[in-house]
Amino acid sequence: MSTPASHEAHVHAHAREPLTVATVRFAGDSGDGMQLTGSQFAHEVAWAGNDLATLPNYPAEIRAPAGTLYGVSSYQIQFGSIPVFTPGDQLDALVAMNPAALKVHLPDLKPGGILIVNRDAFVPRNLQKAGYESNPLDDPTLRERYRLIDIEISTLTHRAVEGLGLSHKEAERCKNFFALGVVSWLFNRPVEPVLAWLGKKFANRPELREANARALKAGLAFADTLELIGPAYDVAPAHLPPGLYRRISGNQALALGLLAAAHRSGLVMLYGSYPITPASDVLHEMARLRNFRVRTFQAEDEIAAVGAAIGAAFGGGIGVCGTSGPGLALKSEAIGLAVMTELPIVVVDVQRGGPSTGLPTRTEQADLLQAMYGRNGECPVVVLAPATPGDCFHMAFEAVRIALEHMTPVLLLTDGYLGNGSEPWRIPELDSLPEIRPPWAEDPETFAPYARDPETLARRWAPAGRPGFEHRIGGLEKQDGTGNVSYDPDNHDHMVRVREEKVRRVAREIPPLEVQGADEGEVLVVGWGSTYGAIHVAVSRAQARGHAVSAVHLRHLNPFPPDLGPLLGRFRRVLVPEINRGQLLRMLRAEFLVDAVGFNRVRGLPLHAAEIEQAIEQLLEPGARTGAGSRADSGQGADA
Amino acid sequence: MSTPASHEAHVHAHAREPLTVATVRFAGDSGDGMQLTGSQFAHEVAWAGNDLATLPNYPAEIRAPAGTLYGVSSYQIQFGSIPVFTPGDQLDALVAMNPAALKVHLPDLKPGGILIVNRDAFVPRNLQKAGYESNPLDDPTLRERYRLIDIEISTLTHRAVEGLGLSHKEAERCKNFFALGVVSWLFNRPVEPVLAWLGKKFANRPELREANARALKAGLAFADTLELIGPAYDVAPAHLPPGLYRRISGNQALALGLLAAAHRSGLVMLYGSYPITPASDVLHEMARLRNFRVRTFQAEDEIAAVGAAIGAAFGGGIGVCGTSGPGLALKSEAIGLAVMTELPIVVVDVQRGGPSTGLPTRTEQADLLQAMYGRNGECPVVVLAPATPGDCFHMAFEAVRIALEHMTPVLLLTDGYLGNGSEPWRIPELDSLPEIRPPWAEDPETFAPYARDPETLARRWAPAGRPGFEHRIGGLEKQDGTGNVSYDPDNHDHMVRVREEKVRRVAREIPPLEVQGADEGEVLVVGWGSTYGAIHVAVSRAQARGHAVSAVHLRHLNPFPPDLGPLLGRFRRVLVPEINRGQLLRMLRAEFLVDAVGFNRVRGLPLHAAEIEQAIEQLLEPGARTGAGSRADSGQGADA
Amino acid sequence: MTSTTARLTRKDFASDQDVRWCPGCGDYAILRAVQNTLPELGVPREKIVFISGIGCSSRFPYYMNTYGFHTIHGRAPTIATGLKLTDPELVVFVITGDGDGLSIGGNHLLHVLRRNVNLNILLFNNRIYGLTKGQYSPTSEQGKVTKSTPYGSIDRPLDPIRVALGANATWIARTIDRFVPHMQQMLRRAVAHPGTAFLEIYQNCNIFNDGAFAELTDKRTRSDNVLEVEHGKPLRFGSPEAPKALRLSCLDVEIATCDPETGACADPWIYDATDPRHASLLTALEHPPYPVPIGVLLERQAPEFVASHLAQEREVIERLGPGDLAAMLRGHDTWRVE
Amino acid sequence: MTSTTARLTRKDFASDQDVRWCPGCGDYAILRAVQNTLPELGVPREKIVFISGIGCSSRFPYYMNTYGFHTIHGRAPTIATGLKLTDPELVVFVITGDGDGLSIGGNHLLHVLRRNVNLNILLFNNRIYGLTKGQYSPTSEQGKVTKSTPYGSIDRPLDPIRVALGANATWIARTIDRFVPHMQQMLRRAVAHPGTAFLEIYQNCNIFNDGAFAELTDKRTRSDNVLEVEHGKPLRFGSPEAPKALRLSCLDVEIATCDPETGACADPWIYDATDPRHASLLTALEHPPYPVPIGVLLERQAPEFVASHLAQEREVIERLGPGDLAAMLRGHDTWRVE
Ligand SMILES: Cc1ncc(C[n+]2csc(CCOP(=O)(O)OP(=O)(O)O)c2C)c(N)n1
Ligand SMILES: Cc1ncc(C[n+]2csc(CCOP(=O)(O)OP(=O)(O)O)c2C)c(N)n1
Ligand code: SF4
Ligand code: SF4
Ligand SMILES: [Mg+2]
Ligand SMILES: [Mg+2]
Repeated sequence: MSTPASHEAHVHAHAREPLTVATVRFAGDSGDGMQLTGSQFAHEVAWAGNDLATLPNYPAEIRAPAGTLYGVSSYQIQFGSIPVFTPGDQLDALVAMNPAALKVHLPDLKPGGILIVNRDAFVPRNLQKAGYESNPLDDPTLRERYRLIDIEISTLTHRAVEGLGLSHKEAERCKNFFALGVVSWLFNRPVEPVLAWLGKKFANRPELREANARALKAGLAFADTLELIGPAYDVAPAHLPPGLYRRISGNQALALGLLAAAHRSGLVMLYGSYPITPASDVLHEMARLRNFRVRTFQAEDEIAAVGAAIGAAFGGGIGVCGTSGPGLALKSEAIGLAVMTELPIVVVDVQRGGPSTGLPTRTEQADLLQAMYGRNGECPVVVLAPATPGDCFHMAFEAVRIALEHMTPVLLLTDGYLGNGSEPWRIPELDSLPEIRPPWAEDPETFAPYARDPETLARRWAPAGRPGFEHRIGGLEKQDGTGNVSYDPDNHDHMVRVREEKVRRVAREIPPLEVQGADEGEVLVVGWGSTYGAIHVAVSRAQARGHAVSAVHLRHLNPFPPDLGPLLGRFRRVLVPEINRGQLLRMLRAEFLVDAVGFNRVRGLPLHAAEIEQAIEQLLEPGARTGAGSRADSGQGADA
Repeated sequence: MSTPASHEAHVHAHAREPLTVATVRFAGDSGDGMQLTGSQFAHEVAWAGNDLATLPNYPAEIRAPAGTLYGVSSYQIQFGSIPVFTPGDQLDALVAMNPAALKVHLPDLKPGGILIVNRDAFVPRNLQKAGYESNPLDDPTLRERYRLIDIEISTLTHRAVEGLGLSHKEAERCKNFFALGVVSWLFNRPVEPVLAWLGKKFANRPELREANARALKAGLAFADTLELIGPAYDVAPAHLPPGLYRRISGNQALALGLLAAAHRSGLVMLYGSYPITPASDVLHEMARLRNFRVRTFQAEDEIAAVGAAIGAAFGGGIGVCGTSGPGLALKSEAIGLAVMTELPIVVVDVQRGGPSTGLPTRTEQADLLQAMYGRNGECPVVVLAPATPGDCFHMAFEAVRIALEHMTPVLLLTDGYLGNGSEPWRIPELDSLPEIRPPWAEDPETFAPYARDPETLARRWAPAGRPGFEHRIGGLEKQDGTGNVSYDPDNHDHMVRVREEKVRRVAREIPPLEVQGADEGEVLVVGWGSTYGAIHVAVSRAQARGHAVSAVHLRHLNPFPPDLGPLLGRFRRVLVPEINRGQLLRMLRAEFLVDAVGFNRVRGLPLHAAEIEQAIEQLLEPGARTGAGSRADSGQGADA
Repeated sequence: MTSTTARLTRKDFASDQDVRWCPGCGDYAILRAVQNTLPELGVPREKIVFISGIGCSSRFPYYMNTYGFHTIHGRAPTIATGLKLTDPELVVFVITGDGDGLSIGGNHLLHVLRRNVNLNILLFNNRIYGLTKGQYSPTSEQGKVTKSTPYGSIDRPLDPIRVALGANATWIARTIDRFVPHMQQMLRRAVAHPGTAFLEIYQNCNIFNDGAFAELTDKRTRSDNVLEVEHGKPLRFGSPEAPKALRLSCLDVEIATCDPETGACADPWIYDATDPRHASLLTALEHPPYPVPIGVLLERQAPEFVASHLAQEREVIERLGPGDLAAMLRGHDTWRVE
Repeated sequence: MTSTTARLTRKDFASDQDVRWCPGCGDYAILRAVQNTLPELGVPREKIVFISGIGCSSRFPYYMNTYGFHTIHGRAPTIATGLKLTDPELVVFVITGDGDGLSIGGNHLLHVLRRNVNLNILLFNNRIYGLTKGQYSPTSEQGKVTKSTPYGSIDRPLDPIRVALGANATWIARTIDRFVPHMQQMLRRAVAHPGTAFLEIYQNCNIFNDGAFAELTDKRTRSDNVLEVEHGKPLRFGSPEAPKALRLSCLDVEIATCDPETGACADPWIYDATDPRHASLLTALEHPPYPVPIGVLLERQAPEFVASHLAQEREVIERLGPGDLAAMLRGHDTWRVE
């Protein structure tokens, strides 16, 4: 459905105020279909040519009991005619399908923001479950503070679908499309893609297609015809670089990046995984790729999954395994085996809230040091991290490339926000993908399992099955060159250094850092992973205020880009915002002895641009704290 | 056998030169009994009142084929009339029971050192296996460079045991006692404890007792009567602090420390373990303690072992599990559970050479960062490390105390050298052991699972089984206080900080650092773990040369002692010698932004005092390298 | 606050936490059955512990007002073993799922069964990964289309009961979420067994694998599909109108029809739950055409692990005397420095 | 350098590494048997892979001049599975021990067996941990005194064969290190089996558990203690002077004496290796008084995992056409920005 962004917008009589960006959140019960509604709205705004970023947020329960606070599920989207880097901090509009959703999410709505509620759900039982003593809709302050659009959504939905022979439950399930209709009207987003989707989705259930379409249109009509609404908005298409676009989530992009690398290298790819939130979707995506000869293996546990990946690499395939933090912990020992045997595997960690089971459906960046050091012995691996959902494609490709060309395990750190979040993605040309050239063993006469490429130090790869290269490898220390088991003390010291240097040499291929702003100044903000958007926005704003602030975002965490050290030296202060307690911070301080400070919030949520902006401001103040360094903001923590 | 150190020394007519310290190594085939011989000699020197340190070194094979280079097993001991801190760098005397042992160990013998060989073993087959083209004993340079004592040990042993009805094999097995006799005579060490040991050991095989005793005495007599030997030595007793002493290995001391803590706290101790070199001996020691009600559980794997320890802690016992690096990797996820549930367990890691299976029988210090960071999420634990074999007792006790009083997992890092090495140990008075006071939950009315002690932030402990305190815990994030599952973002941030702060507050109980030397100066050498002795000697020597060098040895690695930062600031340079690639170094640099440099050799062996001394000298030179910091000595590494 | 056992009721065992399973989930019935059964045991609340792994099923402990521990995926048996070794008096339940217990946790299950630790293991088998939203599990039937197997799974499934037999288990039973009284009876007998009691519970996941056991629970089909096993009794099933029984002819098992009038069957298989050969033959039968057996399939005596440990402890103390710490610290060879 | 299969001999399969087991270890005989058998298979050397875990036994790959991988403790089946999925043509052996395969690696063994991946698993059972110097293992007999059980072990042992039966294995056999021709026969048949072949090999550890199988291998006692099973043949054992046979009377097995003159036995048990009930009954018998069965105890056909995977791959390609990467990248909904 390749449609020009200059599509015919839904035409309304209503006067519309232009907006450059808007942030909308849909919130309701887990059973209310908020994830679907949000993603359909994202679909609309993408189709309308806006840039966008999304943030799904759902409880760990599969179907939490209706009406409870912990059962609230939400989906947030920021979209605009300008580049959009985050799903937004504060909300311009909130849809609250029940009292619990109102209770949980109202604090995030801007003063004067639009608040759409389903009045039908504000019945005593639900109010009580949400902990309301009285009906908040009857509280006049609500109307004073916000632009309340108070609709009997259930009633109107039932009315709209009457006569289609739906059960009460089925009819009730359409109410999210009514809400979507209202929001689509408010922001003048086209509903055509939703109607098309309904057509495909319910090809075999025409009554459901029709019902949902009717609910959607009823919502549109309700908003359009009734005059209670006040101003409506329009958001012009964004000026994205030209090309063909789609909307993509990080987990999807990751799967496609792996697939592209398999295609480019012409090797069999084996994806071994044990399901775990929020990484399971990568497995689901990969499992669909049977006709690409991608092989998936749902293993009995994470150890078996990485084992299978290692086996694949021994057999000349691309061994990949994906998991989240607890699974990475379990894989530690086996990753060490891949380091010792210098086999190319890629381990994906879609990070979630920890420690332990933690907050399984939330996002976090607290596995970086685990990725770096969570193995016995000196056990270096390459560590990469994409910055946005779409970047997951490129970094997944890069991870496979580095693993194969350098004969090393690569750890790829994404997180729940990147994995589930989505953005418009310019579809890459296949030809633009770099080649992948593993260091194949070529001559059986001179072959030795640990003979190395002098440039990369990668050992030569001779997969099982190739005549003339029969050899044995294993987890015991190896004699360099021959690969025989060696207990020689000096050889061990040498090999420890070789493994380190081999990883370090990957730095030779890291492209120059792209600095947002001048490459010297007062404050450099250094980030990695999913904080990219928030940092970008915060720095842009600070720059707009005239501050000498720049940002750099690391996609290579080990080794560091070679130009990072010099860059750090050209700024008076360095700020490292992370969704952890200062892990990249610790690495930078140890490596470059730079008195960087952290901005750390570990709330299971993306950082807000505003709070980073504030941290930058603080650092710019004369006499800003120094020295306390890695523990800059930790003192007040333990208020127990 | 409580014997005064002023025992009656074996009296010989021979003139003896006094020595303050000597280093001797016994080396031979795995089957030659070198570990036994060495430890019997250690027994002698301990009995003679010397201070001592030992270094066993054996191949990973159980019984490597006779005569091979990789099958050589050795046992080194340094002993003296002055305090002894290491097993010694270069050897004063080497016993080489076969050509392979000579080949492997000769490079470590001092010029002019004593070299005792069993000529009978220098037959063509053995020479060939050791890679000798001709018999090295016939090479005159050997006699020129060393004081060669070339004995037909096998022949003389067979002669000595004639008539006892031993098989050829049995008779041959006695030859190590002949060698022990020669060495005992040379250094004038008393053989009485060996004779006593033989009496006990072979209580039921009097012919073997007699044979070994005869071989020992034959060695003594041979050395005493034949004039070929040159000077003999004597080593006066050391001036150790008064008290009752025994010789102890680190693994034994560790087991006793755990036992003492169980005794002191009055709680059940459960030691769960899966065998792994070099930690298995701790399990073996603990398994003997059934009559102390210590319970051991040989688990199906390391995860089950730590699981059992966690279960014990939930039931109000002391949960301990012991392993080595690969096992610690496997326990990562479960340790995270103990962090989240704030249960007191102790995890012992007797570190060995890594990564992966690595060098299983060798020593290393490369699990420090794994101990610190090898878990998903922000997952702080207390990390301790003993400095000497005897110190394993105290730090094991301390580990249990901290775990119980602070309700936190404690990781105790020893290593293969500490575990297998031994030293004289002053037996502590039971009354001198501190009390252990867990934060028991006391009042069911006010009890909440995550209610905390305001001082330590430890939560109250209410083990399963106690009436009135029924509660549920688990790996999901907890609401502070109630302990209920909580997905609240701010609570999560708060709890992450509380867990961090709880561990940090352990620092309040760390005694002031003991600095070896002045507490300011040119160079501070910072060490941890088994490098204590080598650093101590190196620093003493540098001090003796008049350099302003001091040393401090960390037994608490997380949190750091509170006075460490200020101390670091009072020295111009900081040197961190480690048997890894700079792990403590990285922690110090990140925490204190100090431009420390590392001295790193990862050879599977203890560091030598001499090389540390040299590193100190280099740092004292004007214009010594700076800045390169954590990578100070790594550049030349990758010579591939 | 000390709980006395006499007056406890179902409610005393319900915690103050909202139950967070999907409406309609089979887990609710199991929770109810457990809460109903516990008061009958006469065990004080504080002596009861629920230990679970991870999965929908593993949230169980939160809802019990006893001691409870929601641990990590697959490891509950190890934690339960450590707990029992520390405090043998506790009555410990292990709650696990088909993924938790048989996929990631299969090895711990194997070893706890062979050791025969006195635990009550309840494996909620819904033949799917519920909590991770619907991937196939080791008990899912071949060909199953799930999120991770869009073209159908190719793995051959495990039968938990046969795994337990292979592990040399001492007590093995099966029940179904809908059969509450049967479940309660199984629970009582599990607790009574002095060793590891392994109870598989077929549990409907109405979200991701709805109807997996519908044939067994549906009123119309149930009697033909479910066989309730009792030790020493004939293996009968079928409706009152068409009663049936299994007949064992040496190694072969046939389905025999019985007399609908009198209910009499010629020579039915009299089940011997103490004989592993019976369990082995019965559970090897394929359904359909054979019915699915529920009830106690195996029950035999063997030394219990913790009891053996304690007996050894007592023995060693008797033989060597209670440990003397000072002597232990001294060891065998000491010397005094003045 | 390309190896041709025709001329290969035992020596071609010996690597240049010194063998590092203790002199007298049973592992030597197994190595020899494998090296003797491989040339007969007609498989080129480069297509053969040995994958092991950790243990004395697991050093095996170093001595084979094929591809080899000495992995980590207990995980060899996972690596072998990944390898086979990547290159299904390889003939893959998994070498494991009673600790490696049944203690830390028990779960992977369970799952590889149920999946029926075409691997040849050789489990060297010496009933002890050799490499870590003598602790008891999951197959050690109860009461065993070892370094970690100075007062005797209290664990009930596992029988590897029964574990494999519980895991729904398709090919199960046992042999003994000393019985080299028998072992070679088992190896050949293992390789021939198109699925997971599980071969337990009793192996003497002369250092830490010497004589564990002495009764079975000692010339004087062997015939009374070992029963060589063959499909379709009567289960006979005993010396020529006192021949015996097993007799199956429904579920019960008796030891029947046969006629020493004619060798004739009345109504011996004719073993059916394709019938799991036979394997189950036979392996449940306790030794002594019953003999220890060796040979192929179970052999049945079932879909092989990798073959099923490839078949599904072909099917999907047929149905959907080969994957089109550009189309896949585009997905369903795109828009163009000019
Ligand atoms: C180490 C680890 N790996 C994976 C997961 C993700 N996970 C949670 S529950 C589960 C499986 C649940 O299936 P089952 O045990 O059958 O329980 P159910 O939800 O069906 O009751 C998985 C894979 C996890 N929590 N931890
Ligand atoms: C993760 C891990 N845990 C423990 C060990 C130590 N370990 C090596 S081999 C072994 C057991 C060996 O027993 P088995 O498998 O029976 O082999 P055998 O030596 O008897 O042939 C153990 C516990 C290890 N190498 N890795
Ligand atoms: S997903 Fe299935 S098993 Fe889990 S709570 Fe819902 S219905 Fe129950
Ligand atoms: S320890 Fe035992 S199993 Fe290991 S090599 Fe020696 S004899 Fe063989
Ligand atoms: Mg399940
Ligand atoms: Mg073994």
